[in-house]
Amino acid sequence: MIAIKNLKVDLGDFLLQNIDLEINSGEYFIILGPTGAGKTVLLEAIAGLYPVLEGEVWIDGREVTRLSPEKRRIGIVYQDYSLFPHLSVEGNIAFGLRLRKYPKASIKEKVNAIAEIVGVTHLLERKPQTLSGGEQQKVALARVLVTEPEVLLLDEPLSALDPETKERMQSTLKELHRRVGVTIIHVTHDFEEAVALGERVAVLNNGCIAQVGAPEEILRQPSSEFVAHFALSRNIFTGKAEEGEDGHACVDVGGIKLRAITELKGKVRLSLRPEDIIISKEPLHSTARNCFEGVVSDIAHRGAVVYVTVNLPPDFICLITRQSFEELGLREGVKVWITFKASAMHVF
Amino acid sequence: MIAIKNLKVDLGDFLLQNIDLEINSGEYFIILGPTGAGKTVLLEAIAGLYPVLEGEVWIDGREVTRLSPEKRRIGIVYQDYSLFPHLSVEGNIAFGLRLRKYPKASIKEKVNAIAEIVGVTHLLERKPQTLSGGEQQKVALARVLVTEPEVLLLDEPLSALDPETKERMQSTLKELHRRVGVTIIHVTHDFEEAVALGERVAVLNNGCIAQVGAPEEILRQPSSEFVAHFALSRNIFTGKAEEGEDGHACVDVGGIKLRAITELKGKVRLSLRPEDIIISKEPLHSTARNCFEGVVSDIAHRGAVVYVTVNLPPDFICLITRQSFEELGLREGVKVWITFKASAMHVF
Amino acid sequence: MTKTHVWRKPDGMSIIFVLLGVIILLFIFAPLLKTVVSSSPGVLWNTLLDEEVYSSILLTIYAAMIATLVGLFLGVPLAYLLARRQFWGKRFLEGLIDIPIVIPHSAAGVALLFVFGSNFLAGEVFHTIGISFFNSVAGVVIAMIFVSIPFLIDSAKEGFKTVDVRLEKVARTLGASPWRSFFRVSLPLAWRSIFSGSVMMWARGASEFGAVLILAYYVPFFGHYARVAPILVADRFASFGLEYAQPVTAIVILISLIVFISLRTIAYRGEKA
Amino acid sequence: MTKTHVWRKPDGMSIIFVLLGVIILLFIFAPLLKTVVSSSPGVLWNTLLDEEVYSSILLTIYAAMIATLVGLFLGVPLAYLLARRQFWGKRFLEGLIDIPIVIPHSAAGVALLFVFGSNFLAGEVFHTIGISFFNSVAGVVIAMIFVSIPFLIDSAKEGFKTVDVRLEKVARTLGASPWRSFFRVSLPLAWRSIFSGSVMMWARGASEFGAVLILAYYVPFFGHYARVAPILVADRFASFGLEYAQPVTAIVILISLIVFISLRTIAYRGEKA
Repeated sequence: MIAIKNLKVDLGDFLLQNIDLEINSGEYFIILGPTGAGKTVLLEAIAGLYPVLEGEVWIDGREVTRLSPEKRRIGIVYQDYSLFPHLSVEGNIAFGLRLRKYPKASIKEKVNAIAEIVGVTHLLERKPQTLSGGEQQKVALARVLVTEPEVLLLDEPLSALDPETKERMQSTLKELHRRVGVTIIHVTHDFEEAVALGERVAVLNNGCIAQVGAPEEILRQPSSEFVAHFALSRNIFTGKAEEGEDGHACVDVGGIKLRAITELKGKVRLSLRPEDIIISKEPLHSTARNCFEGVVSDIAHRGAVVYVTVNLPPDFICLITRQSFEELGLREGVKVWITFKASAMHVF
Repeated sequence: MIAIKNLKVDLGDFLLQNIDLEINSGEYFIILGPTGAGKTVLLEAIAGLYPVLEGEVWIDGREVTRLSPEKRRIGIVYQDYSLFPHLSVEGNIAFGLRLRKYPKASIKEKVNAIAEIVGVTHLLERKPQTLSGGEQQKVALARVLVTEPEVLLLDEPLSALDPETKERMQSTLKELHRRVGVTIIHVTHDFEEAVALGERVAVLNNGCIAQVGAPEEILRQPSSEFVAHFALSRNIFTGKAEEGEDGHACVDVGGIKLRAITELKGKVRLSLRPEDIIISKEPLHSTARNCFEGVVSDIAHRGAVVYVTVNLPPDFICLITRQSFEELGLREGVKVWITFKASAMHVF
Repeated sequence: MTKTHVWRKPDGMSIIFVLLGVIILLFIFAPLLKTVVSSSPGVLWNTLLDEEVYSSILLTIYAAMIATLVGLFLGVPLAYLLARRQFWGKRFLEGLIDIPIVIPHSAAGVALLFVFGSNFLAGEVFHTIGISFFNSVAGVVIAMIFVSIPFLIDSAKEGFKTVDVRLEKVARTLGASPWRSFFRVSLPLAWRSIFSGSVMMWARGASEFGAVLILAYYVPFFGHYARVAPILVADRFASFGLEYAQPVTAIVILISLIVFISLRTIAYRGEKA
Repeated sequence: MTKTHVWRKPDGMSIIFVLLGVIILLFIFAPLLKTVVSSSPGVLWNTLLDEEVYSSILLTIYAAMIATLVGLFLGVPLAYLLARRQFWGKRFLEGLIDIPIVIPHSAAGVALLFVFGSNFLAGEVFHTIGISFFNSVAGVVIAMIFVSIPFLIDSAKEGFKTVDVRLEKVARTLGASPWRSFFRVSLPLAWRSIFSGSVMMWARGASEFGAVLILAYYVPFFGHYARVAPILVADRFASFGLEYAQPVTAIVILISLIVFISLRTIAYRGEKA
């Protein structure tokens, strides 16, 4: 377990302070906050790379606040991957092992094993500059994982990737976390990323922790306007995926079964953007595969658009235009049908 | 009129060649192409800032190929705006006039007039570094417009702006073009931007012009795979907007009337993303305000999804999942209903 | 509130690096400081009033200033070309410009005499218009330019490189001729580097000993004969020994430091670190 | 295919700038070239065989090399600190490091003698361990270090600045001590700048005249007495005049150029322009 107690760090312009966090062993923990909130500095303070003003950092019951970084067994992967440009991929991955003076054969074996796991075996002879962003990312992960750290810090690891690679790397990270079982602290400014990966999320704002909790908790019970701003625009559900009819997936989210497009089985989460939901008075028969009856439970006006919460249960937050809203004559307690395409849902 | 005849420019790695373009006086002309296609260099060659290997540039009947840039009456606005950091906003705008040794009073008057037009009157005393991206953009426009160029070259003018500012600056550009009547050559890699602003578009690929024509032409009759790649994913229509019932807008696109959300009147264009259209066998009654019957005229399989073209007329390109496609039993000639939300359409 | 970092034992490398750094700084400044403080202010003042000393200092300041002005006129355009144009052999040319720094200064003096001596080509040309370089202020200036112009060219070049070439292009399309674009955009935006290069050039020129010794040891200057300060120091040392050379050395070091530090401060004033 | 740009009249500014650039290049190279080609290869060869000349050249090369090695040991750590640490007065300190360039070299020699002379503090300390700086190779080395170390420190500092500090941080978390991180990451990545700074330091040291003249005019060197090359040139000129000083000047310039250019070429080999 990692415990951060009352940490205070000088960011130049402002202070990161009153940071109290407990992160369980093997947890995938997300630190979520806007750019410039001091997320990277917080990571570096945990790793011992940035001086702290006050407070303590504990790992598995030993205090490491005064320990130098090379003795903490904490790995870090920066946003730009920071591969050593003067070494080959193999040299990068073996860096930590060579420092520890492992026998040559053992280094070779370990490097090959980890390269296999992250899928960079074919790149070992290359120089980092010749790799794509996704490949560099994987090499950076291999380089740190081969040293078997107790904690892995990821600094916006996906933000420099194009959308497609990003999605693939999300799966890679999830898979790695499952296989290696290392504790991960992952910093991001992207709520969707936080929800897709994090078991728990800490929201950081203005140098302070605004809220800590499971993604759904952050979403359903935001503790402040700031957190709500990050969370409001998303429908997120936890459910159980199984084979549906016709080979497509079916996700049970407690009461209703959603038709979705996914290869995943078992416990999954899915998200749905409010603007992708159509509200009608009658059920629709269409290419949209999901159509359910529910009760309007909340209405929030936002200028030209209206957020309508429809309870089936669970709650679905829908975004419609004011014109549609008026035409449908919606008010709380009214029964409506909601419709959305299977492809509009993101399952993870 | 600007005529570019058989222009050839050395880009270091490759050549920009066989460039033949005729751009009418007062036209808003777009040069569209991927990053690194040599778009900026083409602009600089037109302005006389980059040496050409072969070919000619004509403006209003005089050949300017050998003329130095200050004698061409061609203004340029770069992507990063390139304001003079050692001068105030006022000094930046007055730069060209001071070079021409206009009387002080006349300079003041002209600067104020153009500042009024682009809306930077309140910024005149500021230094460029203190301005936001959108403000810098406007100052750069004012600086070049005050010298009354015959041609205005815009180098990716919107790509450095956040989405909101981008939309506002699009309107500003359109408005300026209408008011000032200058010929504009605008370079971009964004098809949506090209469609929103351009009267005609030239698609540039690999140093050659792939196609020249009105945006709809590029869209409906792409001359090559490359052009189709840029254009395929969009439904774009030209129509006439008028007040509809209940205060919402109604756009006549030749045969059918679409319900849309817009303040614009008269001739407009609108775009609609294929994935925002639902296909069904029966009409849907829902919050989606547009529902029309049509005939499937084309089917294109793309892995897990299918592009279905539905002709009402006009043609609508819809994106549905393979499962939906199979469930609906679609084939060419089948009658279907298409449904999309008023808010899904972008009117411009 | 005072910020107190959580205490961590400074690592061995930092300690050793700081120690080595202190050694090198002591090595540079202990001699200068010791020389300056070894004479009482009174002695220094009397030394300064010695006509040989003050005319020597005036000659040095004056000649280095002329050298810097010539350097600005000739060197800044070259710096601009090097910053803006790409051509074959440019990297080699840039290396060549540093050569005056690494040529032994006495050899440079001899080489200059070979061209500017009154019975050689360039010397004769100038001789017909009444300028002689051997044992004259012009000779001092020529020697100073030779050894110090690389500092100005390098610094001005770096300055011009930081000026976005698009600013010049925009100026051109707004109606500026190449000259106007240079004087209204490039020069004002690069002035800080040019100025700080000029300071280096001036200071380096004023410090020159070897090349001046060969070319213009003793020169007529405003009705008297004078030597540049570095030569005066060496002469006093050679003729009268360390003790007697000390006050004039102290004065020369002090003046170098004062002028150099104040001009550098002006050059960087208002710049964010 | 030969590329032929559409012809446009070159603008007046370019023409004038190129002319001014050519003037300055001629001014720098005409003297060097003229000196070098004025003697026949035979005369140069015979001059080189003159024992006084070759021992002088060997002394110069040797002493400058020792100076550079000392500079690497003492200066590179300081350069690293300046590149990595922020502290109050850093800008001022960086300015101070350039001071040896602008102090008159003869004054620097006198100042050094004031500390390292055998009857002064540091001199006495070293004297007890058998090292004397007055008229000794050690004195030559000390003088060379003083005037040339700023070149190495500045260049190494710029080199370390281009090494992303995150690479060092990553190395630390991978288990490297500060030393290991320095030697395995920072140093290999900055070596090009350090090497080219060393070349400048070596060449500048070898060219030093004034400070060496004061401190170590004539030194015992491998059983003979020798002067550094810049002093030899000046002495021959002073004793025998221009004609007689020419061959040795030519040799010294040639050797400076050859060593400097070849080392620079090594430093930049394989680097993209």
